[in-house]
Amino acid sequence: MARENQIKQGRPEVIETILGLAAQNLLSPIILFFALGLGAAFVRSDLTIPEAAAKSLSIYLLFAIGFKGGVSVSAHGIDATLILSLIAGLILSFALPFLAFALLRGMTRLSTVDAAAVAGHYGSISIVTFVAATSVLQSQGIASEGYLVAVAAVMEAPAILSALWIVARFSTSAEAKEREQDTQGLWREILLNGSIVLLVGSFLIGFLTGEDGLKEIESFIVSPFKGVLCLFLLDMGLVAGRGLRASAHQLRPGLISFGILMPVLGSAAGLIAASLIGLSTGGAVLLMTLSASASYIAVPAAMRVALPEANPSIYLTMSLGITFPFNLTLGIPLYLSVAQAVGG
Amino acid sequence: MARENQIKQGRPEVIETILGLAAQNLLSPIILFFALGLGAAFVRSDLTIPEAAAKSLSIYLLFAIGFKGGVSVSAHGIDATLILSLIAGLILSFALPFLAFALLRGMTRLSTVDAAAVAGHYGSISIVTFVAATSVLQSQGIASEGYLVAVAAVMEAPAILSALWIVARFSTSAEAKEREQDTQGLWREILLNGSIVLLVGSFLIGFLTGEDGLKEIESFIVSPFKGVLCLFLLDMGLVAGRGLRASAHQLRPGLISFGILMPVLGSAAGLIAASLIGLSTGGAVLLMTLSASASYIAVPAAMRVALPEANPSIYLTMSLGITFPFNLTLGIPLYLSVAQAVGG
Amino acid sequence: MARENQIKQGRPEVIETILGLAAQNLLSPIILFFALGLGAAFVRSDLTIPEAAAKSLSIYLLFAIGFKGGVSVSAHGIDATLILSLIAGLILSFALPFLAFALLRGMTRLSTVDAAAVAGHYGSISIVTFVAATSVLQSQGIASEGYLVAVAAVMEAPAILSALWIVARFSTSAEAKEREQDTQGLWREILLNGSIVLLVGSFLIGFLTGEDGLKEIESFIVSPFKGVLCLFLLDMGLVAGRGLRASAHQLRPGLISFGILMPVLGSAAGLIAASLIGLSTGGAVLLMTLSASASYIAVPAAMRVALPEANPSIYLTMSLGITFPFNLTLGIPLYLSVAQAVGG
Amino acid sequence: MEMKQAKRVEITIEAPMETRLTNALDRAGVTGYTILPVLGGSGRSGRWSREGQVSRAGGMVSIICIIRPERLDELLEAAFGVVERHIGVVCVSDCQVLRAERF
Amino acid sequence: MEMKQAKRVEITIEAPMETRLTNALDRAGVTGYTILPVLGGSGRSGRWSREGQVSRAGGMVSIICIIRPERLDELLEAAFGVVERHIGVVCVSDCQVLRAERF
Amino acid sequence: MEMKQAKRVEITIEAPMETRLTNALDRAGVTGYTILPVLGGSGRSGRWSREGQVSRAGGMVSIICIIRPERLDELLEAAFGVVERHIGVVCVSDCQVLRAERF
Ligand SMILES: Nc1ncnc2c1ncn2[C@@H]1O[C@H](COP(=O)(O)O)[C@@H](O)[C@H]1O
Ligand SMILES: Nc1ncnc2c1ncn2[C@@H]1O[C@H](COP(=O)(O)O)[C@@H](O)[C@H]1O
Ligand SMILES: Nc1ncnc2c1ncn2[C@@H]1O[C@H](COP(=O)(O)O)[C@@H](O)[C@H]1O
Ligand code: NA
Ligand code: NA
Ligand code: NA
Repeated sequence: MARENQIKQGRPEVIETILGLAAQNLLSPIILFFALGLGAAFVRSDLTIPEAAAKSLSIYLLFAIGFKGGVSVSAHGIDATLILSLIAGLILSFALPFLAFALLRGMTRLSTVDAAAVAGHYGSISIVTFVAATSVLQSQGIASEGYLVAVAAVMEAPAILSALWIVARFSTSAEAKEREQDTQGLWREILLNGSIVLLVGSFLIGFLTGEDGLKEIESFIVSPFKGVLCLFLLDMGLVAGRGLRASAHQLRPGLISFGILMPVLGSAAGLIAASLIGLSTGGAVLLMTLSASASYIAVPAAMRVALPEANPSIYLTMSLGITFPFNLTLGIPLYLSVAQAVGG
Repeated sequence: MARENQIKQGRPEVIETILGLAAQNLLSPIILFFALGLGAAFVRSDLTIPEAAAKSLSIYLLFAIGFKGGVSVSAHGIDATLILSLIAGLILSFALPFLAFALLRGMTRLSTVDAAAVAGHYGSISIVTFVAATSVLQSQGIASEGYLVAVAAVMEAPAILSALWIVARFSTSAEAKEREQDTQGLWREILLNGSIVLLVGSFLIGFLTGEDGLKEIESFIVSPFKGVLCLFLLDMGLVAGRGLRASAHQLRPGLISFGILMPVLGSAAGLIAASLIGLSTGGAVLLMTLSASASYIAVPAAMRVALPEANPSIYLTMSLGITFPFNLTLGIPLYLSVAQAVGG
Repeated sequence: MARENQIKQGRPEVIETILGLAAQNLLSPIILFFALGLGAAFVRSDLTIPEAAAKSLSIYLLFAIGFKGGVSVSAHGIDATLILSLIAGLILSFALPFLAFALLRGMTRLSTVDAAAVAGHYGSISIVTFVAATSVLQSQGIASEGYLVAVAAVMEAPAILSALWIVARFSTSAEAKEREQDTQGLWREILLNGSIVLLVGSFLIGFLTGEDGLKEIESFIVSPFKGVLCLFLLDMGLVAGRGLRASAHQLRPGLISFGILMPVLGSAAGLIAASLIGLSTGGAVLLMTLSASASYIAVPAAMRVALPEANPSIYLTMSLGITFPFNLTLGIPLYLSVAQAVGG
Repeated sequence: MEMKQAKRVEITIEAPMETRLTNALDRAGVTGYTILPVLGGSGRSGRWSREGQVSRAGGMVSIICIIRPERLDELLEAAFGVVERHIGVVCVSDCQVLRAERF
Repeated sequence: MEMKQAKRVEITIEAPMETRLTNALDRAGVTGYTILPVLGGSGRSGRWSREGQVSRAGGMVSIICIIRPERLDELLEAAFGVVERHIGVVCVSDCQVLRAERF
Repeated sequence: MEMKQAKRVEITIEAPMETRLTNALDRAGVTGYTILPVLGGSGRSGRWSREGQVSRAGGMVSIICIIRPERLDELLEAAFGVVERHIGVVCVSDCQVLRAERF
């Protein structure tokens, strides 16, 4: 007992906070439903959320998160940091793939194309991770800038460009030419992909209609939100679990380490950006989470079109099977503690 | 400033009210999500609401609107105008296609069959337009008769009969005979189509269970209603936008003018009927809206079976691409102002 | 009037209560929507709930009912009767198919395989019937043990084993061998089937997160529950009605009588078990309802794999077309009255 | 495996005509068919896609019918009566079936 | 375009049997197939339709398998072991494929 | 019934490539095709199933194209340009069509 106390006192306070937060976080229904999905997939249960339902859940999340972000901006007004945050998001999304690519070349034996494809995912973002972070902030009573939803939208696509640029740098000119032809039309597809349009559109509508608009649809997008999120995370758990089961043999230690190291480094980059801009602690946590998270919707689709020779099971497993659960369980509490330690 | 005031005073008050209402209406989340859908379709975003989700949204709307209508009738009791309203609905639905057909022959160069098919759509109704009108009334605090939901149901089908009758009048007897064979079974299909059965069934259940029943399911059908409507209108916007983009070349000026003139004339017919029956101002607005709106669910399906030679892209574009947005944005505020001017 | 009073006084009080409850029950929106579905199917309306929507509704129900069950156990604590109830559920599910098989051999001319397949359905349970009983208890203000949700999960599968055992007893050894091969893997499929995993998983999560967890997702799983149930029962009505229409010719009087007698006998077995365990009146009603109800999800799927020569239209029609509506309308009020008469 | 020669008929037709076609097939004694959903397509009446249909009028289905060769004409006769005035495609190919007694 | 002769096997079977069938195919070394959803159908056991099924037992799927002609018998053997006691249809036709090295 | 010889081309391809393929077909003058949904499958890149995809990148579709025999090469040329670097299957079979003037 005495010894335990000693050890406890020996631990830096930050780690304690992280563990406390993580423990609390791990017992939230959201995480538990993700775990249920993972578990059901591992034991090969036939539990599935119908595809149309999963798509509808994600439409609901984008609709609700976008709208609420817009309302919050309309309530607090546009300030200078908004523009700066958007620019920071752009730069982070462009830059992080290069960091990821360098790490991957050092830590793993992936081919250039596979490494570039994976790198592209880590520059982009996962909106559900963002939502989970928002929900942790909320439960801790920490405020954040509403426009970070718009930053999330801005960060979806640029990383794809970086990934393609990396590949182009390393391919023969013939291959690159062929690829260029294929990527005709890809840009409009990426920039106008459904999730971005819905998120930005809902954000603008929320901004235009403000608190009055929110009042009209509050009982659709605010009160049931957490429950819907539970179902969505159940589905994510199922998908991640099935992906992990199918691709477990490809998960060399180097890849796994990357999947945990990269979000931590990404969050550090996000923290620096947040400090430079002057975001609130909550805002810093969200920008860190965005930087730390990896895409599993927009980027994979773009990669199938532009880099079909990259192996989808590698990038999907990394993003959904390693980094997503890491962020959800340990990452977000970590980012929060660090931001509080730095910011407070 | 002085001049502006002068001009302002010169304008009839009704127009001012319409414009005020329209401006207010245009900034409601419902309209803005419709616009988002239109916009996303125009820029060729791949945003889509899964088919099953869109069908579910429409089942929810019919369920909720029917039930609430029934409860409201059970609360206020059945009065003589209920029967009269149902009869008026029947007559309007039968008669409006003849007006529409005459206009189309005058204003456009559509073939008999195409003109008859379009005409059939304008006798029938659009339940979402009806819902949007209800929601405008609500936000203005104007009461209306709950049984107009039943009138909506009654108006769905008769227009189809008129359209077929018009075609029969103008076709050779051989063709007409063949058609008759095809329309065997069509009647039961139309009268028992899912939307009518669900709307009328929910209405009756709402009527039977009354306020007690409503209390049990209120937090499912009342509070989230507007939010669901937003998603539904997003989908309608997407569909209308895609239809318009695909069929823009068929939209001659004559057709466009018809798509705006016809609802206005229809609403006038609805207003006359409402005055004769003695509906409240709110009820008059709803009957006007029903008369002004055009079908895009029941009638197109019937036309594909009974008049396959009619071009579906014409009638769907007219109904969904021209008249629906017109009613949603300008039409309903117009009908409300006129009804208030006449009724008040 | 005097005579009516006399007759009324002549009736045993229990019957009066049943009829009163049944009348009240018959006017609940839940039952009326089931009736609407039945009616729509009988008149051959094309009203359908999209498959993905129906699956989503059932996922929602399992999620909500499991979670609420878990929360209620965490609130009231685990007591000795919990274990006893689970054991009782196991025994009932194993035993009831033998009773059902004996009755079927006596009352109908079904083949061994068909009779065994039907018998298997009656040992298992219908979660919607359970939910309907919960909802009747609620509206009567009668409490019940939350862990009966777990008993429901436990009762899903054992009956399948009994059905297969019955068939094995009566088949030649060659056939049985072949069957065994087929049933390899069947067990893991049954025990890990989606409904069981979701129900048990949600129960555990509800138990772990308790009232705090419930508060977070209350407005998703508690307030809209009844409304969602209405839509689900509309779908059940449609499916049951279409099944009945297609298989009406197979419904000999013997089968119909069995479909009503068996649940009553099952509920008696449930009542005895409940008394032995010492469940509350509400708990007794729920255990009676579970025993009385017949499966239409887990068992049919297992039967198609393990007993493909059994006619699915017989067991589905019995379970969904006869026993489900009987329980929903008359059964539950009957079980409630009996439990009150015995328990009070 | 013993296989028998048969014909595979694939009819793509608008969804509101589905029941009419299957009823016509039933009347012609053709009681075996499988209905596949269609996501979208293109033809003389333009492109269309299921996602992006408010109206059920817009969708199509594809009906596959495997039949003994000698019964093909009857089937086509029956199908043509329904398809005739409507958009859609009828395509026949040769195939072989297991368990020929079922057809 | 260089094309090679192949066989196209189409197996329509109840959904709960899907995994059993694909596992049997895998065991027989057949690792290429595509699974299509089925909306409804009709056969000796009557009409059915996917919308209007509470139970997943009711649905069917159609499994398309393109295979080199010399491997057909193996495939049919494996499939027949699963399909034998169940309802469903097996239909084989000739076809030609691009990129023959994939099969 | 008067029938005419035709070719039935079935291309199974990843969903994100669908528009590219149909655009290529359109450019090659092939304006008639039908798109079927695919539930799952298996191939050299492993098994997959539609339920259990977060990303729309994962799904596939099957495009059926009925065409006059003399136009087959053009179609294959166009399709191959798109399919070449991607996973997927192209399978051609003979068929006969009613209302041949439509193709
Ligand atoms: N050549 C074709 N090959 C495959 N499907 C076709 C073809 N032509 C038409 N279709 C299908 O039939 C529908 C109607 O065609 P159409 O009558 O030409 O407008 C199209 O939307 C396609 O789904
Ligand atoms: N001749 C056929 N052509 C196409 N599909 C068939 C045929 N016969 C049966 N089927 C399909 O197989 C299922 C079961 O058939 P059965 O075993 O005859 O009841 C049917 O529901 C159809 O989907
Ligand atoms: N031999 C085959 N028969 C039918 N479909 C196939 C075959 N091979 C591949 N496919 C389909 O094409 C997809 C990609 O195949 P692959 O490129 O081999 O990974 C698979 O998931 C299947 O849906
Ligand atoms: Na990132
Ligand atoms: Na109208
Ligand atoms: Na039971």
